[in-house]
Amino acid sequence: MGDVLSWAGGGLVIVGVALSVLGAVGVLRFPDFYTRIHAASITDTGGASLVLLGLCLIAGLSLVTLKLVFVWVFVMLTTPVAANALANAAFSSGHKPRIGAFQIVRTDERRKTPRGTDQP
Amino acid sequence: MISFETLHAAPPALVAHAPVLMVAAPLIAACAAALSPSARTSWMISVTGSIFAAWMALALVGEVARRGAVDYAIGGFAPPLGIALHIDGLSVLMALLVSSAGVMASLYSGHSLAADVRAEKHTLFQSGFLLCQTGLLGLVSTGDAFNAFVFLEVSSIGTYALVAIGEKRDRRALPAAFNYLIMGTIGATFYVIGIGFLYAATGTLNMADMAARLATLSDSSVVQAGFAFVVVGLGIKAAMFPLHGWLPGAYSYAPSLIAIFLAATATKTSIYLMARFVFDVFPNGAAFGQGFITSVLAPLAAAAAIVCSLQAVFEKEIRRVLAFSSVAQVGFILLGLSLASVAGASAGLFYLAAHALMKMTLFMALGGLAISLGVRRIDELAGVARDAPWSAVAFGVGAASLAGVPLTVGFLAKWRLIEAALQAGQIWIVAVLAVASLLTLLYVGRMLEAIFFRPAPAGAQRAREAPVGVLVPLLVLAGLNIWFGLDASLPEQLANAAARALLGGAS
Amino acid sequence: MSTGELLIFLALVVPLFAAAAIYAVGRMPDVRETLTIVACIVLGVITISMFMRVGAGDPPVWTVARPMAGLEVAFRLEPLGALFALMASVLWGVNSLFSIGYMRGKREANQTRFYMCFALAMFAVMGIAMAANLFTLFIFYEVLTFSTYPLVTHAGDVRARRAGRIYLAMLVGASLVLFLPGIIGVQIAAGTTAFTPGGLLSGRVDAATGNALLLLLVFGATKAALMPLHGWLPGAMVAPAPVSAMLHAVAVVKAGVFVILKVSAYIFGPNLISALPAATWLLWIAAGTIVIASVVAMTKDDLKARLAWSTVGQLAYITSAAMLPAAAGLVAGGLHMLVHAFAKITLFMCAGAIYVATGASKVSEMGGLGRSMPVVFSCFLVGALCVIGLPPFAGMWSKFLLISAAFGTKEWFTAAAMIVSSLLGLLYLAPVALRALLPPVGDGSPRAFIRPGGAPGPAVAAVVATSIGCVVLFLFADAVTAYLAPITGRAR
Amino acid sequence: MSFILSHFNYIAVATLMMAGLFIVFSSGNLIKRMIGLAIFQTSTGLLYISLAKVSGGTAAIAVEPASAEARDLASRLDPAYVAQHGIDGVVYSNPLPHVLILTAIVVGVATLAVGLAIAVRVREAFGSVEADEIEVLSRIESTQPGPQT
Amino acid sequence: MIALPPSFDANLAIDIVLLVMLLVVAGAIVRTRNLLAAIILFGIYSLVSAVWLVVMDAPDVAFTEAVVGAGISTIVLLGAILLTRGEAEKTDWRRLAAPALLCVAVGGLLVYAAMGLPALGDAASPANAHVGRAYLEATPRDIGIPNMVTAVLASYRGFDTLGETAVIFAAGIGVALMLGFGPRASLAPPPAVIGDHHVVLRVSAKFLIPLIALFAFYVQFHGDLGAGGGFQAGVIMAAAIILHALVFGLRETMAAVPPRVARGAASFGVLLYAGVGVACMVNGGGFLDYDFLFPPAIEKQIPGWLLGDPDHAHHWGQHFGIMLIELGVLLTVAATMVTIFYGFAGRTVDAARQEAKR
Repeated sequence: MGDVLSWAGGGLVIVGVALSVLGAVGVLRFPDFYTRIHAASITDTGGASLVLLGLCLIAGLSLVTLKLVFVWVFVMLTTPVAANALANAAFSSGHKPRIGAFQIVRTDERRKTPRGTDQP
Repeated sequence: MISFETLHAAPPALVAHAPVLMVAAPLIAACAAALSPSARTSWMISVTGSIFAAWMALALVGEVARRGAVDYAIGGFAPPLGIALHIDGLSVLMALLVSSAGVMASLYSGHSLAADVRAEKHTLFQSGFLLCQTGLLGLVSTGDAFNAFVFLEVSSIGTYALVAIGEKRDRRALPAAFNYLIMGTIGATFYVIGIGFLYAATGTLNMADMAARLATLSDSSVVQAGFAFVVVGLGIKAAMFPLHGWLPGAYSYAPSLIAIFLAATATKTSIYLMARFVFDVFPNGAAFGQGFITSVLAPLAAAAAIVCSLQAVFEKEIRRVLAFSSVAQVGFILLGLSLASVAGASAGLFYLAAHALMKMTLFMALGGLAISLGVRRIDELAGVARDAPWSAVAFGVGAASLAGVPLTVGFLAKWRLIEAALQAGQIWIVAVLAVASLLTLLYVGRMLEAIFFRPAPAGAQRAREAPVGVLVPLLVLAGLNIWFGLDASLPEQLANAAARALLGGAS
Repeated sequence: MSTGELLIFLALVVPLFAAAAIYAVGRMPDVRETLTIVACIVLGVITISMFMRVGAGDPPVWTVARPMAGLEVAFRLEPLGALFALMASVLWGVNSLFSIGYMRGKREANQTRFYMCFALAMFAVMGIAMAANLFTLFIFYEVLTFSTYPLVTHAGDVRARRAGRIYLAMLVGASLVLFLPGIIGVQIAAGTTAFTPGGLLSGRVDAATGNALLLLLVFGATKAALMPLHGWLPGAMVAPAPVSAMLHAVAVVKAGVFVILKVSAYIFGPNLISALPAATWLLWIAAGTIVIASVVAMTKDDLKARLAWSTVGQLAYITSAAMLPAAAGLVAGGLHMLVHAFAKITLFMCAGAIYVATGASKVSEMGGLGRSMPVVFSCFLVGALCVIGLPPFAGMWSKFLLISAAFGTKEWFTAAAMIVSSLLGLLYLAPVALRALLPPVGDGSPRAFIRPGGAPGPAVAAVVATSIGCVVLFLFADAVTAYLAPITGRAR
Repeated sequence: MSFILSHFNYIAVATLMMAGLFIVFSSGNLIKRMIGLAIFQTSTGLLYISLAKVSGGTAAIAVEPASAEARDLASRLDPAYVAQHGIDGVVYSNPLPHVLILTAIVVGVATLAVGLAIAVRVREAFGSVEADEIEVLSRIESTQPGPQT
Repeated sequence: MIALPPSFDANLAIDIVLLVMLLVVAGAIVRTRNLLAAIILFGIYSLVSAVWLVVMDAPDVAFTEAVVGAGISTIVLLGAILLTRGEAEKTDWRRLAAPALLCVAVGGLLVYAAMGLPALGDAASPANAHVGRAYLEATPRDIGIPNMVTAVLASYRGFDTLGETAVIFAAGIGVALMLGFGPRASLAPPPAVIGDHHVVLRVSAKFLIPLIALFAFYVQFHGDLGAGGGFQAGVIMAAAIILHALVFGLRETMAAVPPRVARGAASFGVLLYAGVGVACMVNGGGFLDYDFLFPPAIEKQIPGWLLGDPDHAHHWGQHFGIMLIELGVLLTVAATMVTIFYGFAGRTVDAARQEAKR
């Protein structure tokens, strides 16, 4: 029984790590800022959650598991907010996405001095 | 001759804890000063703390004279597990020096600080000054190598900012302080690396234990590297000759209170620690130790004495002259120590104390003048003797002492150095001392000529006599220069005891 | 406090007090100068009584302070010192008289500082005269240097400042680099530096150490202007005439040779001196100095410069006297120190008087001046002959003793040098007076006075007094030698 | 080879120290120099920690003797080794250097803060944080008389 | 060289990999001239070394390195470049020769020493055999708390830690003296543009800040059982306050925690620490000898169940002593970090000119 759990846990950890690697690649390869933080936050949420879940399974039901859950909650609270804040800051400083056709017309556009988008 | 055995300065209950109280008092005072509501109170707290520390140091003088050495195990854990304070003749000399310098400086600061520091910063300034004092006192009293590093940093970190405060008068204080911080930190880190290697070799941090274990070791590469790093690190802190680049700036542009205190104590305590390692921690037989003393320390010290005196001769700004002379005088002290004989060490330590005294007098006199006068270049001092006779006389006494004029303590100090060198048969050291003294005479003469024999140029700003709160400690210091020149038995006894403690009575 | 100690104390305190008082009343010239004179008289009385007291029983040693173990600030009465003190104080009195006349005549600035430093210099001289050990002597030696520095730079212009710097650099420099190590060497060798009759070091040092110490101490006493360390003395002639007269004929230079005499008599002692080769070397150097200085003196047209160079030569006499391997040399040296002081101060004061009166400072300008100021020039003649060593002037005795001592110890070289330089003296000193008093026919009319009434009265009086002294000493020379006898270490 | 492996830490730490020191000495920018200083100090810590490592040891947090965890830890090592170097059945790493380095890190951050504060003031006073420019400005300053007070 | 236990190889592998990463990062910092990049890289450097420290069985140090190196240091550095605005100038290679030689000399000495050092992990090396082992043996007997690092830190070498606290305090004073006075920057909160884009931040911050504070206390009081202690807790507490300032603006934070109060708290922390030492002294022990923290009369009154081990009565002094001084450390560290942050965050670039006007 415990054996199965630990195997499953190991699997989840591996998947999580794979996701993180993908995220890292994305950060390097994606064309512009917004897509990159998307990739980065995948690393945080997806990767981290799977790894943590796997570890929970390995550890079984104990104090460690509880701590891991806390960690997970904390990650879930912080990383999306951080990503949001980054994107928000970038956008409100007039930073345009380079892919996709959508535009948001802002009332306070004029007050912003648009900066050049950063080239990868 | 008074004998210190009969000196019972404090009640036994206090004496029992004097080693640690000496360190804790300024620390607690520092916190109190930071909490205190007004500049005045913070000044009073600072004076009180310094005086208490000095009192404890005095009590220890008697105790050490009676018992040889005092060990105090912090937290009741015997070394090497716990940290122990080890107070012997040498530490007590340094402690007395530092704490009394602290008393003088803090007394002086009462009427002079306003000229250097904004009123709203006084409480924090005094607090930082007390922390600096704490660090130096801890440094000289601890018997634990790493603990020494901690206190070295306590004093340094406080000092960096305090030096930088000088920018109110001269903005060059800022880069000077930054430079000081970089060099000081590198020095401290080198020291830590050295201690790390010594720890790897001996597995202990307590100096006595370390010495005992090193005596049984052969000179492994680890021990040698440890020695090198410790000495270089402390050499930077002590402004040993090629590593003295940071000192002139730091001394010249610091607020006068800090300049006074640093000039009297900062480099000296590092010299103290270096001497501890070279003579105490490392077995006297250690080949590289002896080799270092004879073929590195002595030549460098001689070079310092000559080269930096020359730099002082050609320097225009008066505080920089004094700063360079400090580096040169460090050379004198190290020359004395490099004789590696009790007489030599005693002479060197006597010179150390004397130099602290004279430099304090000089910097304090300048500080007193700087209240009314933007003292920067020497020729700006022309005619000061007329406008501020007392300060001028005090400065003259300090300068005479620096030049080694008879009947001042400086003369006796030089006398003892030359005597020790002759006894050791080191004629070349005598020659170096003589030449360096000559150069000293040159730059001292330039300053005195400006102050006493040149009329103030028309239209120049005129000096005013320093306020009485400055004059009192100033004249006390000048008087001490003379008194110890007439009867040097006190510092002589202390220096001899210290030298014996350092070299274990072996000559 | 015994009488001896009291006397020493007073001899030290009176000049100090005088200095302080002079500074205090600086505003009022008359009071100031009266004070100086009074101080001179009091000091004279004190020194005379000390002079008398030396004979009486064991000389008291008075220890004032003990800065470190083995180092003492101590004083002691002994013949040589008492003689030096007496001479200095008497001549100080005369010279003060002169300087009052001179300074007023020239309307010099900073007169208060002038008189104060003079008093301080006297304080230093008293200390040197009565020092009981080398350490004390060194202290006052330095005090003398520093207290006379303002006098040398009195003019305050660039030239005077440069001369002052050389003065300080050479005197203090040599005393730090040579004298101090020498003293410390003595301290290490003997454990003390006390002056002991018969020689402190005799039997305590080997030849090599002895040589080294002797050279260090003799050359360290740069005030004796032994070549090659003589450069400061001619340079210091930028000072006003009274300064040259007092300091560079009496106080400073005599302090130098006094130190050498003391070192020779009490530190090494005649026996050790005669044993050390270094003494012989010094004899040769001194002889060289004597001749060279005389030759240079002849080439100088400036009167004060000429006198200065002759001083260099005469000092070398005393140095060689101290180095002669005969006890008699010491006595002769002491006598010559006294005599030369009187003679040379006369000459300098005459030069000053002439300068005040006529503004003439060059020998070539003085032809025929004797007509207008006969007294001064005849005094100059007296002084000159006294220096040269002709009867009936005291110079004769000292030179006679010196030369005979040199012959007696078969130091032909020294003897010859002394004789030659005396003859040269005839050529460079006597003519100055003679050409002034009886100018060759056809020499143009002499310079007029730049100061109405010629030389000031006090100045002339001072000159006359010292020249009389030259004659009087001729009569009492043997008394002096008898008085100095004990310094040779033998009971009289 | 095994020597290289067993001393790799020290070599690496030495290199890191050199890197930090190099930044301090080579860079003219005050901020960059502070960064270099911080790296230098941190790597000193690494040296100490490397000294404190004990093979097969665990962090110096006492494990209840004969607890499951203790047994688990012991099971990975050969008993002789545990008997020789363990404290009732558990091998710990050396806590002392850890303590020292905790202190050193604190000192490091203190230095960093003060140094940066001074650097900021330098920028305010001289308008630059480049050592060369400050040097030039200071030399000009040294020729001027003291400020009227 | 002793036979390596099997579990060591994996450790060694991770150890080497991490060290190589550190080397790479350090190299990058040497090369870059963009200060912002250098700072971020420095943060990474600290994080990697923190991981490495965990591998080296030094969780406490790792914890500290993470909160300090990656946390506070980075914040301070960012504040500094905001106020100095700079990119490092290029220094030509000739100017690099001397420093390079110097570093090579130092490095040579280091390597020379390293050759003589015992192998990594040698349990018999003097460093691990002498005093280090003595602590492991003595701690259960003398102190009676599981985390031996805390025991050594707070009790055996409590004097060091007192000094360390003083250092922090001194740094706070230094920064306050440099930057804490004179005209302040605009304390207004970030401009709330139309359709407040910061709403997410605000809400989550309101949620997070108490959590962080709670965590700080956990670290504080868990310090003698596991990794953690006053220092880490202090930094975390400061982080909570700094977060508040970042999100809600400096003015609100300074209203909540005025600079004077922060400085006072810092000095009070040191005072508390030293006070404990003096109290032990008054009760007849040595300085910082916690066994004498309570006079026996009071010690009897303490109920046995309080610390769960009635049999070790004499350890209560140690327990309470460590608790108190860790509290002092917490106060000083937190308050000082906040003071430092105030100093940098509250400074305007042209402060000097304005100050000159005063």
